[in-house]
Amino acid sequence: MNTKTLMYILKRILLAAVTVWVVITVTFFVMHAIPGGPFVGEKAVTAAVQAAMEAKYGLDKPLGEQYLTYLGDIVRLDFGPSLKSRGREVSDMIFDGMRTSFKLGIIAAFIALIFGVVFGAIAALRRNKIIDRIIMIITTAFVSMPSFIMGSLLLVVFSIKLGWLPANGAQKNGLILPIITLSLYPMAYITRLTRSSMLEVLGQDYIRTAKAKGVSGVKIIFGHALKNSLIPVITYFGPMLAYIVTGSLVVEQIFAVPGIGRAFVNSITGRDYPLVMGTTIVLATLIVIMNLIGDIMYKIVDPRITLE
Amino acid sequence: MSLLEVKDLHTSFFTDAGEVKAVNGVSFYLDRGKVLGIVGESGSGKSVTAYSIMQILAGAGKIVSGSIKLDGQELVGAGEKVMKTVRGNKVSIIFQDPMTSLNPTYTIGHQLMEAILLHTNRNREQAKERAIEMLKLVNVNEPEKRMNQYPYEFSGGMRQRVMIAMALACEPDILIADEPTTALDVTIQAQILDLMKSLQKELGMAIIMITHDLGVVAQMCDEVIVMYAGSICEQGTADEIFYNPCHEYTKGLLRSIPTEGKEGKKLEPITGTPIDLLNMPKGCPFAPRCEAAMKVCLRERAERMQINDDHAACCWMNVKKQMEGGESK
Amino acid sequence: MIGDISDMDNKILSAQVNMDDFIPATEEEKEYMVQMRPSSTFFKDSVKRLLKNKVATVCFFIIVLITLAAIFVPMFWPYAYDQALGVIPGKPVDNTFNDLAPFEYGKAELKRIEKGESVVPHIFGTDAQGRDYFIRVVYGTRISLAVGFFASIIVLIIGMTIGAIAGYAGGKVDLIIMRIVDVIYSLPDMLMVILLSSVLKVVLEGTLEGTVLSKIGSNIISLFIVFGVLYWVSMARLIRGQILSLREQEYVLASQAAGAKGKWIILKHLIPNCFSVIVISTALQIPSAIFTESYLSFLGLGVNAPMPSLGSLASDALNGINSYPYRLVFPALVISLIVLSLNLFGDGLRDAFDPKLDT
Amino acid sequence: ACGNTSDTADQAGTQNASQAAAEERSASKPAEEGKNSGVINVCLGSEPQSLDPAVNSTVDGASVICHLFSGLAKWGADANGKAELQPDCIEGFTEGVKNDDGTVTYTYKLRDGLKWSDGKDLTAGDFVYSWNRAAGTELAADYCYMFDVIVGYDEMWADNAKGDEKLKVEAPDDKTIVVTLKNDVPYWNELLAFPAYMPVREDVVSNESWATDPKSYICNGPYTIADWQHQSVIKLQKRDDFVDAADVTINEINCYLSDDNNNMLANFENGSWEFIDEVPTNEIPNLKENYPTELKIEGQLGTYYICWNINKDILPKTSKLTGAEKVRAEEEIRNAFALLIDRNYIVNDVSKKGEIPASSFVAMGLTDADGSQFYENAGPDPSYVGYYDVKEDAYEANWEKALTTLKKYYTFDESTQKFTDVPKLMYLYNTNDNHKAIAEAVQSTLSGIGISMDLQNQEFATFVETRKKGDYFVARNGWLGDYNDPISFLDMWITGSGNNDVQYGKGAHADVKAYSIDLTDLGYDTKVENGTWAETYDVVIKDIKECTDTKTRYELMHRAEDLLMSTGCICPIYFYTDIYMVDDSVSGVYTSPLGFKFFMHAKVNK
Amino acid sequence: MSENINNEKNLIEIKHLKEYFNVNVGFFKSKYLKAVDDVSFSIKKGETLGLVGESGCGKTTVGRTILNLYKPTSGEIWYDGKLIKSKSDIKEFRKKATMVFQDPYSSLNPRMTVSDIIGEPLDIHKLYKTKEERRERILELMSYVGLNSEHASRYAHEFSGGQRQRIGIARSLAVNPEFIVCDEPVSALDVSIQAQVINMFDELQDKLGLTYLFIAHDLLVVRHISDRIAVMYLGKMVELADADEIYLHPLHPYSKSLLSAVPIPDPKIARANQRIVLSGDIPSPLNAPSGCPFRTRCPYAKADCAESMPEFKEVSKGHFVACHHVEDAN
Ligand SMILES: Nc1ncnc2c1ncn2[C@@H]1O[C@H](COP(=O)(O)OP(=O)(O)OP(=O)(O)O)[C@@H](O)[C@H]1O
Ligand SMILES: Nc1ncnc2c1ncn2[C@@H]1O[C@H](COP(=O)(O)OP(=O)(O)OP(=O)(O)O)[C@@H](O)[C@H]1O
Ligand SMILES: [Mg+2]
Ligand SMILES: [Mg+2]
Repeated sequence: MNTKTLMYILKRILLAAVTVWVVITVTFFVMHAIPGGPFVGEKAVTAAVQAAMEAKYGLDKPLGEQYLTYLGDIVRLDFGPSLKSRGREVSDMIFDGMRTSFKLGIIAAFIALIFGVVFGAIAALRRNKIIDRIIMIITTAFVSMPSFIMGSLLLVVFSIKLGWLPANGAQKNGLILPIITLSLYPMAYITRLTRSSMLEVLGQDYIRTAKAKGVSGVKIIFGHALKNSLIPVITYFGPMLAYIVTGSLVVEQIFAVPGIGRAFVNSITGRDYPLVMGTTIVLATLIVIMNLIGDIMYKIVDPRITLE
Repeated sequence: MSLLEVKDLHTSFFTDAGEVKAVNGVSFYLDRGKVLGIVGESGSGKSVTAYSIMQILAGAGKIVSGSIKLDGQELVGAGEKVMKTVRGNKVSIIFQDPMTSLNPTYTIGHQLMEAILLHTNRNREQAKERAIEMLKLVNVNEPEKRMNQYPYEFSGGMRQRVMIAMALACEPDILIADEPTTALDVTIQAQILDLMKSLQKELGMAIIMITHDLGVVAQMCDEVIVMYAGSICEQGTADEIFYNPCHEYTKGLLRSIPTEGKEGKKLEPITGTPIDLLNMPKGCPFAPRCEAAMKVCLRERAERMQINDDHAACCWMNVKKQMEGGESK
Repeated sequence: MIGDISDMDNKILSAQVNMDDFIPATEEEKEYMVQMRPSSTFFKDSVKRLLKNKVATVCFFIIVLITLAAIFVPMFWPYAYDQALGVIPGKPVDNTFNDLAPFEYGKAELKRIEKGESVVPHIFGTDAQGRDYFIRVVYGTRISLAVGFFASIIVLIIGMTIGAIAGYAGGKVDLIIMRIVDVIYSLPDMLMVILLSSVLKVVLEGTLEGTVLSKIGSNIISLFIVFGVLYWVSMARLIRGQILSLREQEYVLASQAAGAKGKWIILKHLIPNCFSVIVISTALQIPSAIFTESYLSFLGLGVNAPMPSLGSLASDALNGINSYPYRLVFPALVISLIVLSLNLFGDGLRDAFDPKLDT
Repeated sequence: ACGNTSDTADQAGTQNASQAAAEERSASKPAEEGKNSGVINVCLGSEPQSLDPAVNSTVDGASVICHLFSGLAKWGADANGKAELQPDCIEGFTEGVKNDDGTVTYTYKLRDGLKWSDGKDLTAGDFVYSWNRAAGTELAADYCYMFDVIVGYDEMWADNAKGDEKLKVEAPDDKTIVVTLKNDVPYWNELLAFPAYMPVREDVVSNESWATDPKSYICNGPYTIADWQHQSVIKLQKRDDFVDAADVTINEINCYLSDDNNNMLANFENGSWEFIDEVPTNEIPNLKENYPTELKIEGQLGTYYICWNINKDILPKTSKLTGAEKVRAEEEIRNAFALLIDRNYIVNDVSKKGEIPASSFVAMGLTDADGSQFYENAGPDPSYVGYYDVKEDAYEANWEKALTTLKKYYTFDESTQKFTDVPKLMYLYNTNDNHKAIAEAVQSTLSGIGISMDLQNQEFATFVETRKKGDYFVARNGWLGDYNDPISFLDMWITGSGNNDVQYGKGAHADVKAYSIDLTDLGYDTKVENGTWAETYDVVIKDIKECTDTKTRYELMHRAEDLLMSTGCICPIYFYTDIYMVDDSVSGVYTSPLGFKFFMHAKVNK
Repeated sequence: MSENINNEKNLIEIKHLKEYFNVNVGFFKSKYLKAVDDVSFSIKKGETLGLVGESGCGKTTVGRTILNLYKPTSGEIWYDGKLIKSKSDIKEFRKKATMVFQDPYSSLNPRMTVSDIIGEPLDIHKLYKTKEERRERILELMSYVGLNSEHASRYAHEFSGGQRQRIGIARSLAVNPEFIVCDEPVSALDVSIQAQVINMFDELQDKLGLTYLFIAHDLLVVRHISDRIAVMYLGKMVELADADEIYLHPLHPYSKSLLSAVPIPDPKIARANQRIVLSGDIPSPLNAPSGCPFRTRCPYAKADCAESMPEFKEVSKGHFVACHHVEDAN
């Protein structure tokens, strides 16, 4: 990596920091603007308890002051304690959630990538043949099936009816079903993407050049066409990875996986302000970083791209 | 026996709209060490003829009939295995557009070495040496450094030279140059043509030079084929074609070039638009645009007629002339 | 070499040819030879090409069929979507209507059948409340199609406008818009939706009173607003990318040379040429809007019960997936059918409207 | 060392009895002959917000805590395997000693051999510390009000409190606890078994996050936390040095954490878990059929009800009624609406958990002065239970009655059999399948007679706030009691209460003078005619709280409920039940009236 | 230099035109790409000025900058004695000066009908009152360039390259311009079609009295159509003279090699022709050599060539050249 690229990355990180700051600000004020608070429940706590809690967590101060305090804490990487899970540090909770979601997401993303690219390449090669049709129909079905339906069906079939796999993420092999559920949509998407870009690449002049050199069919696909047709896949892969590793509420819920997605949603429904903020910051950071990584991968695959 | 014999080649594209007869009965021979020019307007089937020889037609394209013999070996229907040994090894091709014909995501070195590794017994080290040697041969400066660069870092002229280097790396018997200089400037074009000429002499290979620039043909070729709408309308040595054109299309082509002495005067273009290959008329395909078209031209295609030893054409005018002039030939 | 092509004998066809043939041909005769392809427009051509694409045509008809069914079936179907069949005013609720499997009947209906009356069957069964599930799916389809369609249009219009402006203007404008897009992308949408839903409810309820819009329901309108505020970003990104490359085309410059301004160029040149991308991503946008609706209804937006949407039917069916799997299967099937058809039709449309794609 | 032998013997006797009973059962059932595996996999819900006994406010958290801590009392199993209040750390329950000022003092002796899980001795001082901590402003726990029966609590929370106020609970020595209550509290022993009353050690809890990490989690109950994967699983390990370790039959409890009912059921059905605390509503009919012995339904101290916003007009626009007349009319209308609802249908076919149709607010399970059910004694008419007859066969009569009432105030179109001028109702509920289904059932019933009702759902926190602020017309509601005393259902409706969602005495209602109360027959001089809510209801509640005579106190509570129900703003639907599933291989799981689950004495036959 | 041009009226005058593109080459660092560097010339009414040079030397940029499609970095553009400066000037100017684009394929919007393409400038400048008037004007334009009315409703992809170029020309004629920048209008065409288009330019000039800036790299074509020819190299103008003069007596070494490199379609001449084959590639305009830009490939380059850019001076009447060593080269 040359200095130019390094400088580019620095610049992007700077921009990302600004983006994250804006996200923090907006989220902070929106969070306090929405109805409900951390200490409400079906049973109201007494006003005195509420006041005591608010004083304890500094929620009684003016919002502007709270915001500044929070910014100060964030700069020191102090995410504060959770308001709902008393005694737990937000950073620990995020770390716990991220660990699982990351594992899940990365595996699912790469399964999606590998299978998607392979299936896409096969479909492109056998264009309009029966295998292409089958792949396209299946992938379209996957793309059109939302994950909560997919996940539930998988749960019923493999866990209840067949009993092959556990239904709970905490058990042995418990992550297999969530990973499958998580990877199906991106896999189908990547398959379609790969197929169409592969078809386009196969029509390019340089493929003809390779053929004229005497390179054989398979080698053309994997040696020449693949790398070029991966470019749109990579544009998709960066943000997709960001989304998938930041946790999918649906999948985590259905399979009881202790991921960040669930924690995040619970934090919002429970108005656990520090956790909402912490997770938002981490997720936003991840998204911008993943986008950046996507752009860098872009550069690796396509040397023509100048990062500017 | 000639190095390459193409006999009555028919190639079509089967599209949704119908069969596009891109090549329609093309025959010619090519001997070692000769330069054969193929001219004709855009869409007349020059490239498709070349691609048919190498069998690298786009998806919908197929050789319908005819025979292509290379060194006596029949290529039509020979299968991929045979073709793999032919392509890049015995027959190489340089494409029209150097900008898009190199894979943008691989280094020049990688692409050069690929052909060498494929067709020779060299190991990577040797292949690299050979590639550098080839780059030197085509006057690319600092070849070692260039090996690791990507096509986008090269200028058009340099890319075309890389294409030539690639084509020549395995010392093919035949080099097909499909409009190798159309995308380039005249001064660069001159460099490239010079280079090709000298390499051809050095290596003794045959060249098929496809172009629609008659100037290039005049400069480079021994023999010339003039194509129109998928078939050959005239064939002969360069001198014969230029000084004694015997087909109305060739004549029109030569007339429409702005040359010295025509300044201020109107050019004489060939009027009309090219024929639609999907609806080929029965008669001579050029007839609708031909000033001298006769009744028979509309009805029937003229057979090939030998004008002299070095010259043949398919034009009823020649028949007419012959009939009028009797033995004047 | 040319001379010695031995096997290409040069017959001279003097026998068959007479001198009359060598009279110059007239212009008309020449003209006659040139058969121009019949004049047709780009649009007609495209439609022709589209009709040739069997898959796309079939899909188109499926979509039309589903849409028509969603519109017209409720008009003659004897059951209403919110009619709990067991409820008879003044009588305890008849629970035999609940949880019927497809083609089963409630007790009262069985009696009527015994008496020889004909009863329209519950072809999808009934739900836990004793409501005819078929009509609920039909209604859900209607709502979901409407939501999917309008939400996509809103997303399309906003995303397209902003994306086009960013892409065309470039520079600082682009930078700022894209940063806004980044921010919206990373904001927790759940939080935003909760805020919007509580704000919009208050604002809309007052202003809609008495207008036509109040009929549609403030919830659905705020749903559309949420789409307009939050979900346009990916469309904007996509369009921007397209416009960035399209604006380098020479015809844009040509238009500029003729004195055209930005708006003209965007509307006349750039957007029409993003067509294929727009079609494809809109086809994908519709299902995602359908599901976003069901997710939003969880947060208090979306359609109000008992009005169903396909998304809410599907998510309700999860509670009971073991006992009544078909309650998930029917709406899921309709969704998949719609999405599948839209996708394949979108593919066909793109191909048909791409003049360069000729094979 | 200093223990009351007879008490201990008593306890041993009970144990023997229950053991014998268990043996008897196992003998009769050959399937249970196999050995107890000692490991049970359960799912009580999602991750508890806290396992600090003072802080926890959830039922599932409390269940876990009950396995980790021993309080002065506990919910043990009686001979039939039912929950029963038993002394735990103390040698036995004692009678309180009445003081002159009406306060009551209890003295308890701790048993021998009580140890913390790190081996240190448990002392009476630990209890003193923990109770003060749990009640105090410093911690500000949700359940701090559980200590308001103890003298000193009010001072702690007074506006001018200095922060060093203490409860009147003392430890004269390491084994003795002396506590003084404001008055005689019937449910005192129950409180002693409540998690908030369980001991924690000062040095342990000085680390704020002590209750989140197994390493710092020091407890005194039968189990310790062996492993805690947050959001995933909590593994409890039996403590061998626990004083009653011999009674503990399960060595390992794996508490899986899931918040998805389908997921729980899936794990139950495929045999991974032996106990789940929740099931998807729509599966219940089939589960009842397929798992008749495994699906269990228990009573719970709670009422599901619909509440009206008392400040919303429900009379037609044309109505000219004002003042008390208007209030009367509205009360009549609301009560008529309550009669329209088919509660048996809702219970049997909508929520399906075996709930009991309710016609009064104070929940089933709360006892009256004489030990009978409070709800059975409620209402004006002894021929039926509660304020209206909710038996299945009374429905049609109810309907007619309601219709007659409604026709008094609204226009009824005889041809369509529909009301034409009932204002549009807006029914607010929070997103949840069951709430939605009930709302839909109510809606379709009403629409049959032309009353249109819009359903509006909101996400939970928004919903709670909206309801609390009174931004609604009709809303679903529910209340779970924390101990067996009707007051916990009644004091929430006083004007100043945070749970007063109906808005009694708030807003416009503050000045409405329409309520009457006459307590002179009970020896009070309270007699108000057409007073405000504050002048009537608030006064009754105050009287109840100060009342030391049990019988009068309960009578007062019935009066309060009468007043409450007369407004018609509270429309009870059903009394909650607790539904859960236990695998057939497991025996000996029981549940407390508050829904806490106990596994320590169970046997798993796998 | 305007005083050097004949006293006939100059329609357009370019003075010291510079067009620098800002190109990013790193973080915070951007470089100027001098696409056009100090170019001055003028065109008389009714005259055709040919502009030749290698690819990337800035021909297109000159053409576009004249039409204000790029904002000039510096320099002045005078049209009909008026300096073009303000926005309203530009708007008026665009009705008088139009452009024909290099690539007949990409310069026509694939999703517009021919009549819409041709009618676009009319629409933009609102040059008609009724729909009918617009239609008639479009048909008139189409007949100018030899397209018939039935083509009007077709789309560009249905036409051959020559026909497309005609559409482009018709579009440029729509506003009744006086001056047209023809940016390599025939480079993408076949010789036989090329001749048709060139003839058309000739005819239109005769008929409408148009003035052309004719950009090309094919010297044969340029010579055929131009009255005067300017030669550019790397953003600078190196030679300017009458067409015949430059063809017969090129002075600048670059012009010479350019002329000699043109392949002559006559085998005998071609074989006999002594071409001046230049070595090396065209330097990148981002790193243009110091001094005379051509020195890196120039056979006559001397030390002083690296030091200063030679002055663009008139060596004989109407013949300008920028070379330190004109004498050596000849
Ligand atoms: N893939 C294809 N599908 C359908 N038709 C094709 C295809 N490739 C070429 N053709 C048709 O075949 C004919 C001959 O094309 P070819 O490329 O050989 O022309 P050419 O003489 O090389 O022209 P140019 O000078 O423009 O390169 C053309 O009319 C073209 O339309
Ligand atoms: N918009 C632009 N931004 C940056 N550089 C540009 C831009 N347009 C042109 N250039 C650069 O300016 C130089 C001159 O380009 P120009 O298009 O004027 O050349 P040209 O002589 O017309 O070439 P051709 O014969 O290939 O059309 C080139 O190096 C080109 O890369
Ligand atoms: Mg070609
Ligand atoms: Mg140019």
